[in-house]
Amino acid sequence: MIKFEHVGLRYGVGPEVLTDIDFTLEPGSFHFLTGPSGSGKTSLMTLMYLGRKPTRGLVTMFGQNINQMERDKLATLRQRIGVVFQDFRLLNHLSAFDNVALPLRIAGRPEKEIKDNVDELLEWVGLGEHKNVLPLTMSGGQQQRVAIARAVIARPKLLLADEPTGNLDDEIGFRLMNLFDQLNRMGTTIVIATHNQKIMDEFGHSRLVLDSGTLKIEAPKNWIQKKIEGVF
Amino acid sequence: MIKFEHVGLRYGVGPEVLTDIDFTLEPGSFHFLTGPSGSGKTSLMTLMYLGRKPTRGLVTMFGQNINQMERDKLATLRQRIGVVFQDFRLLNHLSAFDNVALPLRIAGRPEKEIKDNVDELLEWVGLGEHKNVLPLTMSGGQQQRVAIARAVIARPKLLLADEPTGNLDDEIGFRLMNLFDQLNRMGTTIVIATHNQKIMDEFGHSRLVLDSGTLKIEAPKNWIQKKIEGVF
Amino acid sequence: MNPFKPKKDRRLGVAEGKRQYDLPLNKSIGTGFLVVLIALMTFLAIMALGTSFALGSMTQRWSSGLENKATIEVPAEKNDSDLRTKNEVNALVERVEQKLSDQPYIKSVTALDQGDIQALIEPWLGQGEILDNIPLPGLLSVELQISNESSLAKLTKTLAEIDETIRLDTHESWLGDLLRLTGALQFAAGFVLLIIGFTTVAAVAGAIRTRMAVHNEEVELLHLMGAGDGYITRQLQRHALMIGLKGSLVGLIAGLIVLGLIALIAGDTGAALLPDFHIQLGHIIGMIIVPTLICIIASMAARFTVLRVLAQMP
Amino acid sequence: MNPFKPKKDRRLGVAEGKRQYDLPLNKSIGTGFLVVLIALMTFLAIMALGTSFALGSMTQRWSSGLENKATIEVPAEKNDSDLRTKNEVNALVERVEQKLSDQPYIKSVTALDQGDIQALIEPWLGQGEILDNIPLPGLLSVELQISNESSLAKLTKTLAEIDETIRLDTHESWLGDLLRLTGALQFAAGFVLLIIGFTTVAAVAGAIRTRMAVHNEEVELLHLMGAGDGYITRQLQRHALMIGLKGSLVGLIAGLIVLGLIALIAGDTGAALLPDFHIQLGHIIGMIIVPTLICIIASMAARFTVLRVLAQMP
Ligand SMILES: Nc1ncnc2c1ncn2[C@@H]1O[C@H](COP(=O)(O)OP(=O)(O)OP(=O)(O)O)[C@@H](O)[C@H]1O
Ligand SMILES: Nc1ncnc2c1ncn2[C@@H]1O[C@H](COP(=O)(O)OP(=O)(O)OP(=O)(O)O)[C@@H](O)[C@H]1O
Ligand SMILES: [Mg+2]
Ligand SMILES: [Mg+2]
Repeated sequence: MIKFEHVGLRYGVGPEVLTDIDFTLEPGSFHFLTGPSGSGKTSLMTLMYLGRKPTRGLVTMFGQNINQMERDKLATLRQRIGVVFQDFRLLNHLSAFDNVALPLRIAGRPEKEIKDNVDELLEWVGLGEHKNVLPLTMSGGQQQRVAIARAVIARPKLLLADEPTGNLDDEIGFRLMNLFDQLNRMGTTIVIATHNQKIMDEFGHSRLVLDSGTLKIEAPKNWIQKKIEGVF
Repeated sequence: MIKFEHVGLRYGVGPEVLTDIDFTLEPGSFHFLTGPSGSGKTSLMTLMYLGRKPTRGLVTMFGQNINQMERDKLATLRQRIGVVFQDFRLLNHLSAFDNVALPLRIAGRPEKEIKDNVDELLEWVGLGEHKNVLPLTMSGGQQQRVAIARAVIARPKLLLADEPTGNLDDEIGFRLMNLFDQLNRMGTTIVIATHNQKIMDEFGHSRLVLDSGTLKIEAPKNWIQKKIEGVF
Repeated sequence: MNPFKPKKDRRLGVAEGKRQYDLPLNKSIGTGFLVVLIALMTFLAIMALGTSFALGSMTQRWSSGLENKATIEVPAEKNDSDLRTKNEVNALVERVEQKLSDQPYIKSVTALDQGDIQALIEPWLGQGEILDNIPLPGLLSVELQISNESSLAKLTKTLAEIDETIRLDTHESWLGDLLRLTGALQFAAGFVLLIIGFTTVAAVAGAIRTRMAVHNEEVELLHLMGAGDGYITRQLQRHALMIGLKGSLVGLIAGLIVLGLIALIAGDTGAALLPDFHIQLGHIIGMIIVPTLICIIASMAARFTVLRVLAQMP
Repeated sequence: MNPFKPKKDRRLGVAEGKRQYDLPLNKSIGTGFLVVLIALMTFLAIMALGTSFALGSMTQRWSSGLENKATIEVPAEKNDSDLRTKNEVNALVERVEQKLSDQPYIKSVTALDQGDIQALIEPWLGQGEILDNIPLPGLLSVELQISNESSLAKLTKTLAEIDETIRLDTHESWLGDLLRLTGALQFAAGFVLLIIGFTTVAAVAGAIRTRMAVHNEEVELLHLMGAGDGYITRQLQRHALMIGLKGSLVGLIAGLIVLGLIALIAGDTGAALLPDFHIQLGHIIGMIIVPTLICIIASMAARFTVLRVLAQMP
C-alpha cells in the first residue's frame, strides 16, 4: 500500500525534518503515528497524502512510484485518499453538508446519491441538526467531526487522520475510532497521528513512533494483555 | 472575580446556547470547564473574555458590571485577561516572537523588557529555536504553545484557556499545566476548558460541568485520595 | 450501524440540484472592481471603434466630395499690371468654361456668379453700386473625374493655353493634411484598442492571481482532495467569464448610449466635424466583436493564470 | 524555574527597535490598486487645476487685451448711397480721432492706415494702383478705460454727433461667448475637483472597509487583547496616509510633467489657445494643496471607517 525508502524531507533551506524514513504499510492495516510535538508527524502525513514531494528517497503508493507519476494520475490517486487535517481545513463558505459532500462532487457522483450518503454520515457523527450550518459558527469539536466525515465519505482506500480527536471528549472520540475501525474492516488502510495515550492503549494497533525525524515501528502490543494488567 | 447571574446567550435567532448560568469564581481560584462537544464551553469563555455581551443576565468582572462599562474601560479590563483560543488565532504574518510580544506592545511596555520576557518564556515552552518562525510553518503543537505563551506573557489577572493541550503530548501538556499552576500561585484566576480526563484527574481543581447549556459545579475532588485509589 | 453499507437507492441516484462554486468566488473582494474595469475597457474600446468608424466615413466623404474639386481664378489684372474690364473677365471665364466642359477628365465646371463674388467682398466695401464699377476676379469651380497628377497637369496646360494669368487652386494641400490627421487618429484608435486588450489581459490575470492567492487554501484543499486541474480551472474560468460578460455588456451599452448622444448633438450642429453616422453592418459586427473578444480574453487569461498557479502544486 | 519572576534589568528596559504594523497591511491585496487610483485622482485634479489656471489667465488676457477695445468704421458711402471721396473719409476719420482723444472714458484711439485696409482687400482685387482709386472705408481702433454700458453709450452718442453713418463694432458678443465658455470650463474643472474629492473618499473608505473585512480576524483579536480603538485606528490611518502620500506624489509629478509638456507644445504653436502659463505663487500653492488635501481626505476616511467598524465590536 505505502512504501517509503530512504525518504527525507526538508522545508526550504531548513534542516531535514524527516531523515531516512523506511517503512511499509500493508493494505488493510491500521496504525497509530505518534511522537512528541514537532517531531514530524504532520510532515510525514503530508508526504503520504501527496501534499509534498520528498526531497529525497522513494515513495511507492498503491504499487506505483509517486515521483514519476503524471499529474492526472496523481489527482485520481488523491481521490482514493481521505485526510483529516490537524487544522480541519473546512471551506468556511460552505455548509457542513457541502463540506462533507465535496469529495463525492469532485468524483462526479450524482446529487441524489450524495444527499443520501452525506445526510446519513452527518447523522452518525452527531451533526444531523447542523447540516446547514457554516463551519465558523460551529464548536471546535463539531468542526472536527465535519472534517472526519469529509475524510471518510468517499470510502477511501487510505485514510490519514492527524490528531482527529484533539477537540473531542472520550465518548465521541471512541465512537469515531469505531468508525475508523469499521472502515478498516472494509479494507481501508488507516494511519492516525495522535498524542492520546488512552486511545492508543484501547485500540491495540501497531505504532509508528517518530522521534527527531526518524521512525521506529513498535510491534502491535497485545492490548488485551495490557487491559488485563490495567484491571489489576 | 467573576460573577454570572442568570446569564443567557443565543447566537442570532438560534436557540439559547447558554441558559441561566449562575456562578461565582473567587480571585486566585483554579477551575476546569468541561462538558461534551457543543455544550457551550467556548461560548461561556467568550462571555468571560468579553468577546460578546450576554443576551440576558448580569456579568460582573473584577467587581464591575460589564453591561454598563465604557469602551475604554473595557479595553483596559481586557488587557488583564489572557486567552488561549481553541483555534489559536495567531497572527500569521508575525513571527512567534512578535505574536507573543503583542500583549506587552499593546500595553505599551518598553522593547527591551519585551525582548527579555518573550525570549525567556519562549525558551520555557520549548520554542527557543523557533522564535523567528512564522506560525504557518509551525507544527500544531508548536502553534498551541505560542498561543499559550501569548496568553500568559503579560501575567494576566484572569487566564482563560480553551482546550490548551489538545495538540500536545502528555509530557509537554503537564509541563504547561505546571506553568498555569505557577501563574495561579502568583494570584491569577484560571479557567481551563478541557476534555482531557487525565489532566483533570491529575490536577484536582474544581470542575464546572456544562451540559446542554446549563452549568453544574462539582466540588474539587480530593485528588490525593484519587491518586491513592489509582495506585491500588 | 454501519454508514458505509451500500444501499440500493443510492446507486440509482440522479444528478439534480444546482451546483455552485466550491470556491467562494462570488463573495470575492475585487469582483466589483473588475466588472467596473472591464466595463470601462469595453466603453473605451467602443468609443475608439466609434471614432474610428466616424473618421472612416468622414474621410470617405471628403475624398469623394472634395478631393476631385478645384477652383480656377481669372484675376482682374493682366500680366502687365493693367486691369481687365468686367467684360474681359466675363469673356475669359466663359472661354474657360466652354473649353473645360469638352475635356474628358472634367466631370463638371461651374462659373461662380458675380453676385457670389460680390458677397465675398461686401464686408469691406459696403453694399452699393460702387461694386458694379470695380473689376472683380472671375471664379470657376471644377470637378475632375479623378484627381491625379496627369489630369491636373492636363488641366493646368489647358488653362495656360487660354491665358497665362489664370490660376488653379486645388484643395490638395489642406485636404492632404486633414487626411493625414484622420489617418493618425484612426491609427491612435487602433492603438487604444490594442492597449485595451493588453490592459484587460493584465487586469484579469492579476485579479485571478489575487483570487488564487486569497483563496490559496481552498484551491490547495481541492487539489489535495484529488480535484483535477480542469475541475479547479473551470470554476475560475467561468467566474472570469461571468465578470467579463457583466462588465462588457455594461460597457457596450454605455458606449452605445454615449455614441448615440454624440451623433445626436453632432447632427444638431450641422455635422460639421462628425458626419452623420450611418450604421453599417460592419459597424454592428465590430461593436459586437468587442465584448465578445473581451469575454474571450478574460476567460483565457483566467485559464492560463490558474493553470500556471496550479502547476506549482505537486 | 519561574519565568514570571521579575528581573531587575527588565524594568529598566528601553523602548527601541522599529515597530511595524500588527496588522498585515503592507502585504494587503489592493494596496497597489489604491495607490494607482489616488495617483490617478491627483493627476486629474492637477490637470483640472492646471486647466482652470490656464483658462483664468487666458480670460484675463482677453479681458485686459480685448474687452475694452472697439472698432469704429467710417463707411465709404454716405447715408444716401452716394460715395465719399477718399479725402472725405480721411477727414471724418481725423475728426473722430480728435474728438475721441479728448473724452475721459477713452484710453486711446488709433486710426488704421489706409495701407492696412488695402492689405485686407488685396486678396480680392489684386495689388495695383486700382486701389488708389477705390474709396475705402476708414477704420479706427479705440480702447476704452472701462467697457461698461455708460461709457459705450457715451461713445455711441459722440460718434452719432459727428456723423450718423459711423458704425461702432464692439467685440462684446463673441468675447462674451468666449468668456461664458471659459467660465463653464472653469466651472467644469471645479466640478471635476469635487468629484475627485468624493471618489477619493469613497475609494479610500471602501478600501479600508475591505481591509477591515479581510483582516477582520486580526482586528478582532487585537480588540479582544485589549487594544484600544485608538491603537487599531492609528495603524490603519497611518497606512491610508502612506498610500495617500505615495499615490498623490506620483500623481502630482505626472500631472506637472504633462502640464509642462502641454505648455511646451502650446508655446511652439504660438500659444494660440493656451496662453503662456505664468507660474504664479497662487498656482504653486494650489498644486501643493491638492496632494495635501488628498492625504488628509484619505487618512480621515480611513479613521472614520475604522471607528465605525470598531463600534460594532462589543
Ligand atoms: N511549512 C513548513 N515550513 C517550514 N517548516 C515547517 C513547516 N511545517 C512544519 N515545519 C517544521 O517541521 C517540524 C515538524 O513539524 P510537524 O508539523 O511535522 O510536527 P508534528 O509531529 O506534526 O507536531 P505536532 O504534534 O505539534 O503537530 C517542526 O519543527 C516545524 O517547525
Ligand atoms: N458564532 C456562532 N454562531 C452561531 N452558533 C454558534 C456560534 N458559535 C457556537 N455556536 C453554537 O453554539 C453551540 C455551543 O458551541 P461552543 O463552541 O460553545 O461549544 P463547546 O462546548 O466549546 O464545544 P467543543 O468542545 O466542541 O469546542 C454549538 O452548537 C455551536 O454550533
Ligand atoms: Mg502535527
Ligand atoms: Mg469549544
